Amino acid sequence: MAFDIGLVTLVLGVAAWTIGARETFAAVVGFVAYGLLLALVWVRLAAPDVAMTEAALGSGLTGGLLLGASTRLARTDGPAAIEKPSAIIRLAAAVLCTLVSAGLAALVLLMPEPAPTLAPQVAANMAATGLGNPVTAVLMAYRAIDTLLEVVVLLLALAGMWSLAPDRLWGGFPGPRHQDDPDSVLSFIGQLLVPVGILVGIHIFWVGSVAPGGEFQGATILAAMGILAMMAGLVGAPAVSGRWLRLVLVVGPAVFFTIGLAGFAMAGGFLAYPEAHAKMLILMIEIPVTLSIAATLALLVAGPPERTTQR
Amino acid sequence: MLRSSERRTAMTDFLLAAAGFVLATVALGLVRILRGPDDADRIMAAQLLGTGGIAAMLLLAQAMSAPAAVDVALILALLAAFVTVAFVKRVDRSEMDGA
Amino acid sequence: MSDATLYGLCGAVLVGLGLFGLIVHPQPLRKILAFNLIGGGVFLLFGVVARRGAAAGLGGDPVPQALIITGLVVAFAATALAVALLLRLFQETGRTTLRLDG
Amino acid sequence: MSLALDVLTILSVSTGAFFFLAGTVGLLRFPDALSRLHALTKADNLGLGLVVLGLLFQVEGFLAALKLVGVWLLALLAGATVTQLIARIARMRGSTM
Amino acid sequence: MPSSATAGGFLLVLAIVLPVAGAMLSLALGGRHAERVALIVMPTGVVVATAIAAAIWRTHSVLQYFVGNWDPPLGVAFRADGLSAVMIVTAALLICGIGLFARTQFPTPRGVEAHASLAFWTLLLAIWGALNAVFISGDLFNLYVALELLTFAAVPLVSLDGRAETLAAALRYLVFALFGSILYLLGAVLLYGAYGTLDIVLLSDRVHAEPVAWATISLMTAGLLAKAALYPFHLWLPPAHAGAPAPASALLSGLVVKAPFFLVVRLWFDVMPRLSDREAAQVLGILGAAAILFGSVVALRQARLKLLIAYSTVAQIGYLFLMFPLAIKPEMGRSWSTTAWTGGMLQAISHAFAKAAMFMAAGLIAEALGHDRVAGLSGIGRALPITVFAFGLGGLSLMGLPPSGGFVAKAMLLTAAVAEGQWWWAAVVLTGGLLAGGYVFLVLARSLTDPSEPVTLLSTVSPIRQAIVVALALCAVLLGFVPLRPLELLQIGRPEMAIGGLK
Repeated sequence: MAFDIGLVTLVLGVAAWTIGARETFAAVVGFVAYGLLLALVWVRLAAPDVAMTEAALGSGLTGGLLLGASTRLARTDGPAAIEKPSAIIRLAAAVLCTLVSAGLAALVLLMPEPAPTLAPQVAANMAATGLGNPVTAVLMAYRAIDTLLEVVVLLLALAGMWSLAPDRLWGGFPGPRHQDDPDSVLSFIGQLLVPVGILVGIHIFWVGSVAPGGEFQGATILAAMGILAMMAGLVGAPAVSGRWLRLVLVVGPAVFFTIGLAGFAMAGGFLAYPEAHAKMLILMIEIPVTLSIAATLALLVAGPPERTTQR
Repeated sequence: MLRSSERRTAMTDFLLAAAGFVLATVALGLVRILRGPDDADRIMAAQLLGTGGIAAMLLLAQAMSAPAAVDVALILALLAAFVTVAFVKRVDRSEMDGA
Repeated sequence: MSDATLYGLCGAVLVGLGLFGLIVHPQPLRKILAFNLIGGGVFLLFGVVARRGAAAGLGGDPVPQALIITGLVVAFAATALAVALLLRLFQETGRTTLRLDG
Repeated sequence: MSLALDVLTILSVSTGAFFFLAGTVGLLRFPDALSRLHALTKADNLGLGLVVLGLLFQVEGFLAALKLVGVWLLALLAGATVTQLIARIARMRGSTM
Repeated sequence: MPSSATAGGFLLVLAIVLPVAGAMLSLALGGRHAERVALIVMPTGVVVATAIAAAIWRTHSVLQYFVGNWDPPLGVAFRADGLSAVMIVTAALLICGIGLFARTQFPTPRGVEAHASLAFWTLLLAIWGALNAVFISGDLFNLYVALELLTFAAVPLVSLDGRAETLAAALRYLVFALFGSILYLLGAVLLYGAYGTLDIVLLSDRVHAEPVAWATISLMTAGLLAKAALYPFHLWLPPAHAGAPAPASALLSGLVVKAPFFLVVRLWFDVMPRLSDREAAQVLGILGAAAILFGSVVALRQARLKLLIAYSTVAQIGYLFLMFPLAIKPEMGRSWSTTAWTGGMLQAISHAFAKAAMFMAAGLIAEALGHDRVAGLSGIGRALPITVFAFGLGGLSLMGLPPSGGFVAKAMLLTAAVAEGQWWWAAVVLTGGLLAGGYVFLVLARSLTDPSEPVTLLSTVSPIRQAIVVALALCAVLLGFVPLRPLELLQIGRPEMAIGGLK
């Protein structure tokens, strides 16, 4: 309990700082720390799958994305460029937000006892999915439609982001140019870290069917390694009009849709799996989906196309 | 002589306390990020926070007998490196702009 | 008070803090940060719901846990799209605030 | 036997935690960036290393131990990046630091 | 509500899978294929939509499908009642119209891939899939994912031309939409915490009047209102809808804002019918009234045609929310409540057609003139008579003049208001109609005046595109001629309302 109180204090402190910091950059650093602490909270709440997602995506990849953005916006960060709302508005906002927090806190204290839960139903139906990790069972079997739509959401966000590029840059390469100095520290670190990271990513994905982990966590790590390789100048960002790239992006949802529709024939329903082959079919979906998510996440961090030449 | 089960709880408490202590110290270091004065200090503080978080996560994994938390620590270590490189890029750029 | 309740209260405060940031910060990047902060609070509340639902030998109700993972991924996509829009706007105009008369 | 291991764990983890404290104090108190860097690397490498060492006495199984060491090595690598980077900044700025 | 999957439930799966898979395919194939994929998906989608409506009409019951054969609360259910069917058909028809209209605007040149056209066709299909998901999903979290899909597809449409103003408008739209989503999600979280399910039907049994339910409905409604741009959350709408290319504006104003409105209806009438009381509904009504008056007055003062139409959307969204204080009235007879409810939904549909037609007409005018200043419209009535005629037909529905769907809708709201003794809403409806008459007349009068110098058109306007605009405007008008019997379709699946109220 003492540990939890300490952790909560830290989380709140870092959150307050993220909101209150004068410089955007300091706020972003605060946000990364916030994600790190939340990962600890998730472990305390017996949700290691969420902890992994928070560490990889909520803190890591989002942190990298926001750091990049704050760098590019840094030159306008001067106080002159910003008009703050008046004291009255700030006070009103503070009162409103305190009320919201107080209301939510009251609702937390009023939560019913015993808490309603679907855990027994999840556990009772696990055998039909052939999986050992209940969270993966929810994501890939009971509520597979959420996951399918979510993969589509990611891709659509990417398509939307690409559409921001002006026409002359269309088909070009995303993100700023990174010099590839083969002797630099970065390049060395990249060469060392990227292979290790890819192995870790595959490991996290692979254990997901029986233990905490899974496609989103694994894919996020793979995406981070992809971005790292780009930042270190080891590989260039792919052109957004590349046929292969498009194929990689779409293969996941395509297989998901295909196996989902095949469920009509195999098990009498969309996204239904015959019990004997459930695990294999889920794996057949997960592998391409992980690939597609990894590519999509990496490109979401890289941004819209900004240049027409690789060099 | 403590009985085995009592010793386990004592060990759990110790590991939790150690995790809390490490977290609290490195969080203190965050003040450096606010004060600066330059990006080098900020990177150092962030780095310290990352390592401290990893240490706390490992201690938590043992204290709660949650082996999956070690995997979380592994992810944290990897992503800390990733974020650090993003930092490096930032500093690289502002250095070049300054020059 | 149980641990879960403690984290639930933390989530409630986080939502309020983030909401405050969303309202008072004029810069979009700070708004994006605040949005992510609220997201963290909301997911934390959901995590508390999951933790309270521990049963059948599971440490928490896996349904909310899975939904949190989905939510985190969606929030990331939202952040990435918002950042891209902001950077494009900055490229075009050189300004980073979002005035309503714009 | 396991009591001895527990004692080793406590010793090792406590020392590790102390190094974290030392690192933070150094970061906050030392006057110039280079000595702060020095404090940081010590805390980083040794603090986490000692914590990992202490935990090694507790874990069962070779793979679990390997993973712990792997985490430490990864963190070391990230630390090395930072050190290199800060050294580079120092080079660029000459003696102003 | 049936307790298991119904025959024909697979149609619901197709309604989502078809457009979404189409969007993926156009993204993958790229180039000229994007448009082709859309042109194949569009008629197929209309067939699916019609089949859904027919199945519901024939069996007079709700279509239901359990995805993966997992029953709620563990799994996700798709359900389509009469309301869903009407919305699905509306969406299908409008998207086809908009798609055909957009062919000349987003052509796909040989060889090089044009980013705007690839994005448009992909996003169009994605929006369609997201809308269908919103209309049929029976699970509040699944609906959250669908809403996000809708947002991510809709926002980039605003800034397809990449100008700074539209980028700013898109960013503001995104910020509002995300704010709305997070409030909605918070509500869903609290509901699950209290009742252990997110399924709409199961929730409607379990929810009862207690603090958590009150908090939830307030949070979710507030979030959805931000997305639906109801006054005072309307700030993002005019620049976004006016800045987008004409077909995109039609899509956004006609359909996209209807999705959050549809969910508010679901929430108040289906998820928590026991909770929605008249006092709370009055708040929605007051916001709606404010939107009508504010939006119309501001529209009157706009110098640019597209902004005028966008502010008119702000006003017309207000009408949708007038149905809440009129339809939620448990203590008195059901009949007037049904009238108000039907009127509100009919307003949603007829506005969708009318507004899409008006935005596209404005697009044609702007293309021909090179600008859309209201003051510079003189003589356009003679140069583009069909386009201006279509604009006028759409305006008829906005004003609520017969014969038009808007007339029937507003007449129903009016009748219910008078019959229930809530005459103040009737006054708002009438004032709004007058103001709408003002801004529509402003445009028509200007375009029918003789210009000081002859109008020179920058480009010829394709007769096919004009025909599409007229067809959509005629749909809005024809809704006024539909005998009321088919409107019973709207009532299928809501046992609490008597059909007798329609007269």
